[in-house]
Amino acid sequence: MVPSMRAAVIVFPASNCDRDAASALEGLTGQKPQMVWHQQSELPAGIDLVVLPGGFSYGDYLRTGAMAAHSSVMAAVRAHADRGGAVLGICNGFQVLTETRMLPGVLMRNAALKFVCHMTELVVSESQSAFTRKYSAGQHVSFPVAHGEGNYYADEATLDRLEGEGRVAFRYAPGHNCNGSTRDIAGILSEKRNVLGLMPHPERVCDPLLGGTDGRALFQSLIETLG
Amino acid sequence: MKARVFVTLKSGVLDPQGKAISHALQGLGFDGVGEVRQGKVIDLELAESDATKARAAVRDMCEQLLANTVIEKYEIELKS
Amino acid sequence: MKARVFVTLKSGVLDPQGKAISHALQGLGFDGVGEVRQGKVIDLELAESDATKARAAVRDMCEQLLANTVIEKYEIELKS
Amino acid sequence: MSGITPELVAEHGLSADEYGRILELLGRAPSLVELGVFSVMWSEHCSYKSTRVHLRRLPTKAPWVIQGPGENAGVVDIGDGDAAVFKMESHNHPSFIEPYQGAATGVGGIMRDVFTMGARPIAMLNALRFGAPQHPKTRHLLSGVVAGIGGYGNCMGVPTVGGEVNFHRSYNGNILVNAMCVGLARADKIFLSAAKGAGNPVVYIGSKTGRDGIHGATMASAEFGEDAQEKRPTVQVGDPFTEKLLLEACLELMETDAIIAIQDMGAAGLTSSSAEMADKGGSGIDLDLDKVPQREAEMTAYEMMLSESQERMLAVLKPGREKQAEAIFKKWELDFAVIGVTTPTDRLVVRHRGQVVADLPVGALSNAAPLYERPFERRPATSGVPAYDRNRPLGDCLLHLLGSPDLCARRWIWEQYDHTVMNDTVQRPGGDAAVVRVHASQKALAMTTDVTPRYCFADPFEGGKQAVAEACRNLSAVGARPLAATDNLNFGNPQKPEIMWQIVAAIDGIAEACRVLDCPIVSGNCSLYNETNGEGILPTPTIGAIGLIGDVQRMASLAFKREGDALLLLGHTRGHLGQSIFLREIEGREEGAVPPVDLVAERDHGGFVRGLIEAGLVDTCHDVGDGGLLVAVSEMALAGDIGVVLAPTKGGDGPAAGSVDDVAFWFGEDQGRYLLSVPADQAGEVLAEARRRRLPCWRIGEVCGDHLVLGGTKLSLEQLRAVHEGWFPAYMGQGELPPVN
Ligand SMILES: Nc1ncnc2c1ncn2[C@@H]1O[C@H](COP(=O)(O)OP(=O)(O)O)[C@@H](O)[C@H]1O
Ligand SMILES: [Mg+2]
Repeated sequence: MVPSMRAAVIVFPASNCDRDAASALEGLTGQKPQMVWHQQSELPAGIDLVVLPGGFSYGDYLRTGAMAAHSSVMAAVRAHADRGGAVLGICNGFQVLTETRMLPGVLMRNAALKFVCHMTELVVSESQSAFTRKYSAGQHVSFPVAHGEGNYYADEATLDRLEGEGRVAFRYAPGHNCNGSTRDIAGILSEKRNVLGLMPHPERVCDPLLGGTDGRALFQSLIETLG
Repeated sequence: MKARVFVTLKSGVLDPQGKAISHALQGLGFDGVGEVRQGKVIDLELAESDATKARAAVRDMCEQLLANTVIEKYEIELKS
Repeated sequence: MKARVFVTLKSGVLDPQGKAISHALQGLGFDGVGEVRQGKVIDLELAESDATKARAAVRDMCEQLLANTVIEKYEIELKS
Repeated sequence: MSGITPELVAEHGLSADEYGRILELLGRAPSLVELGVFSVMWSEHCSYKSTRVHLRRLPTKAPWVIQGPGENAGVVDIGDGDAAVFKMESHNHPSFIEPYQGAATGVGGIMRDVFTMGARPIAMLNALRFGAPQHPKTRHLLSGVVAGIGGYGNCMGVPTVGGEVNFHRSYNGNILVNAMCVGLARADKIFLSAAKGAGNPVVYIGSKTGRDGIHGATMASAEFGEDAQEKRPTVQVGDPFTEKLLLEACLELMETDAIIAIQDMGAAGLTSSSAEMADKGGSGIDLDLDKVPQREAEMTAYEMMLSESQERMLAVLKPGREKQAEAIFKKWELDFAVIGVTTPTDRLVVRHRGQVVADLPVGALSNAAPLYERPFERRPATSGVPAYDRNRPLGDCLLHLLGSPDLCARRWIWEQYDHTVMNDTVQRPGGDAAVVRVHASQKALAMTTDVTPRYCFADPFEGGKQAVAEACRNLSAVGARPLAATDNLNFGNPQKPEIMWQIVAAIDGIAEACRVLDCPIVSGNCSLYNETNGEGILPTPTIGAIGLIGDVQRMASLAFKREGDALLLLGHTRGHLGQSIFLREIEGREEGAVPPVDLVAERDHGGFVRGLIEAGLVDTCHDVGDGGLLVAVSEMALAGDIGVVLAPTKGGDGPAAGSVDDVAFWFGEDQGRYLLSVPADQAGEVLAEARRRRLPCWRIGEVCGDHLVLGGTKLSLEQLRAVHEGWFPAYMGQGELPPVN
């Protein structure tokens, strides 16, 4: 069966994991995703999944993701999400999603004030989503992190709500919270569960040569749901 | 006209940078330093010469871009 | 006693953040925004209640830690 | 009306003789702008006036070398129409003054050198030297430099995959920050800097020009005095966001055929880029400074010509292609301006506000630049076998060494660098050489930087040889064939005959090793005058080398992989403790002869190891370097999280030549050695093959358990890991440092 999920990867001026996301998707779907420049005001027709890749969209100046949130393509991404389309924000993509308020909370400077790049252990806290259905709840997976501002913060009411609605998709495993995130949150879902933002990089663990394949199930979940 | 904008963390939001500074100051032997908070100051040059209009414009800038009001608050100072 | 310290780039030193903010504001349709410079504001709580001594202490803090005087300058404001 | 006083000449770092030469060449006194242009073009940094005669002795050619020294970076053929483009450059003085920005702009500068050749940067390395750990400035400098390298490289999205770090008191007042960039290009799409032809538009690309780092190039060539902090030279601030745009925009423009020549604006920005492009192209250039995008008001011609604002490039386009190029730079929101034209003359003419402010023969700036054969005074190499206590307990010594500043794990550093972005890093920092796959292929490039400054100080010739040998060894250890190297020659004041001797001898050593190991030098950089108050650094000729792995499935790493493997040692152990880390850290002395480097053995051992890896017989290999055998074995055990029982045969047929005692055997730094871990049932085959080739190779232990066991000494991996991983975090964590930015 040829999976038919159609994906687009948004390219901001200083995105730098756009190629990584595209090649991970291509490796799993056999199709090159469409690369969409941030100045476009519309997405290509028939897109099922939009990926906001990692990087430093605008140099991370002022606040990470703040300037990218205002780019013209983000209006189209929001409309896509409002229609129920899937959106995956990885690292800087997650930061852009919180800045557009498509996801609640913010990503602050890492508590230790240092950039962190290493493998980290995550717990899949929620397997009921288009992004995580091929994992089982409670499963431990290894993804790398590579960020300076991944310290998730939201007020208590928001956190309670996220947890109550089963919207915390990934947590740092005990002892692996590398950035000070409240309640060990590594990735969250939107209210309609069609938008996922996460700090760790699933696209960097889809090839055994690069240190693991735990990220594949995330993309395979999407292929299965959207294909 | 010039505007100076202060963007600081709302009280209750943890400020790791401020904490690190306070810690380092104590390490340097500065006693009696209590809480330290770090924020941003943004200086803008504006073509607008009317203070009311300028303030309104800068407020919009803060709401739309300069501050993330989930965790930050802002103050505006105008100087002509 | 409270002190507020402004740490800003010396004039002439490139401010990539300020440049990007100015650009972004223009992109958002704010006309008439000229140069933008971004700096830090650091709020300190001090046990010291004598203004002269407090100012001297904060100046030392700036020189030793708060400002990178190779590229930054600082101003001190005291509030009791 | 020449206001050029002797003081002004001296302030520009020009000697009276050199100024006399300028008067002769011009037949008149220079204007101030012209004096500024000469001062940077004739600086040590741009003219290599003290080293040029010696650099000629370096081998630079091989059939696979596409571009040797003389361009922005070296280029080698790696097959299938692909080329690797690489260079290393120092940013030592700026990093000492402002560690974050100095290191960041160093990274930015070397990346531009690589992408200006048409290559996409795929990896960064950095070779760092700091003062003694207990020196009051060291921690601050270290944390700033690391943050700066990460801040720039991470934003660029280029993985920082390797490097080295040493501490020594000689760097207290002169740290070294050498950054290396490796890029990938198509072999038939390499861009050069020769501004050929007349009437072609000269275009300016990138950031606006400000008053940044004016006279930085001259500063980089002058010895530091006490007042270096006082002068507060304008520090350049890096803007990695703009550099990322510049990278993408340049690569996009390079997809067209609009470019005749292109060159980054590095030290001495507009001056050196325009003069060098004109010189290489055999043309003249007319510049109109009024067209230069400016960040500040009222900039003078002098300031614009000498500004070192970052993230800028100069290009010569085919006539009529300006619009096409401009559209690309507009898309990336970068400044673009036609600021001049090439001319059929040999002159660099600079106009500002309607006046000609400089009109100089290009040759006077390049060919006619001074060239010195500075006197040198041969200093005998240190010699002798140092005394040491033969009865020291091995386990205690090992724990001490593994937790010493020069041997402990560098994780604290490289975890602040994004080393996996671009999804091709198949060997991360922490091994012998980093390995980065050539995207979407089965090939990979291995890369490393190496030099042992304490050897170079004791014996610059052997030290130079050793740096190249070690670099090649690191490449061979992962299974890569060494292709070529770049060198970054960091020394003190060349006007001192003893320093000049270090330079001359080190270059000779490097040249000899490169010749025997078939690893030509294709690019490089010199950083001289690394002295403070008359005290020079240890001579530090850093070698950055790259190698090719044909099939990325056939490579080796240092981590033990299987219980039950046999541990083999290749190479003779004579127990050489002179200038060793053992001697310095345990005995507290720096003396004796350096370990000699047998280049023929290096070549043969390297070839043997690579052959085994290529044949799929070996997947676990580590070279034996600083600290000696026991340290190397521990590193393999820690990386693989599997223990080892060591039991080399003693005496006669054993691996220890002559009557080597235990301390010397396990901590000696004899060169040319590798450790191999192979499945027990294949060990015989490997040993037999070594015998056939008459190479010295022995079984010295078995991989198993979770301890390192050596006779009565038994250390748990946990214990070893605690000291090995502990030093850096503890050192950097004592008394918290303020946030770096
Ligand atoms: N030590 C050296 N060994 C070999 N080549 C060198 C050395 N130093 C400089 N070069 C070469 O000389 C040229 C000029 O170097 P440099 O001025 O550092 O380049 P850039 O202008 O890019 O900074 C380069 O091609 C460089 O590779
Ligand atoms: Mg160059």
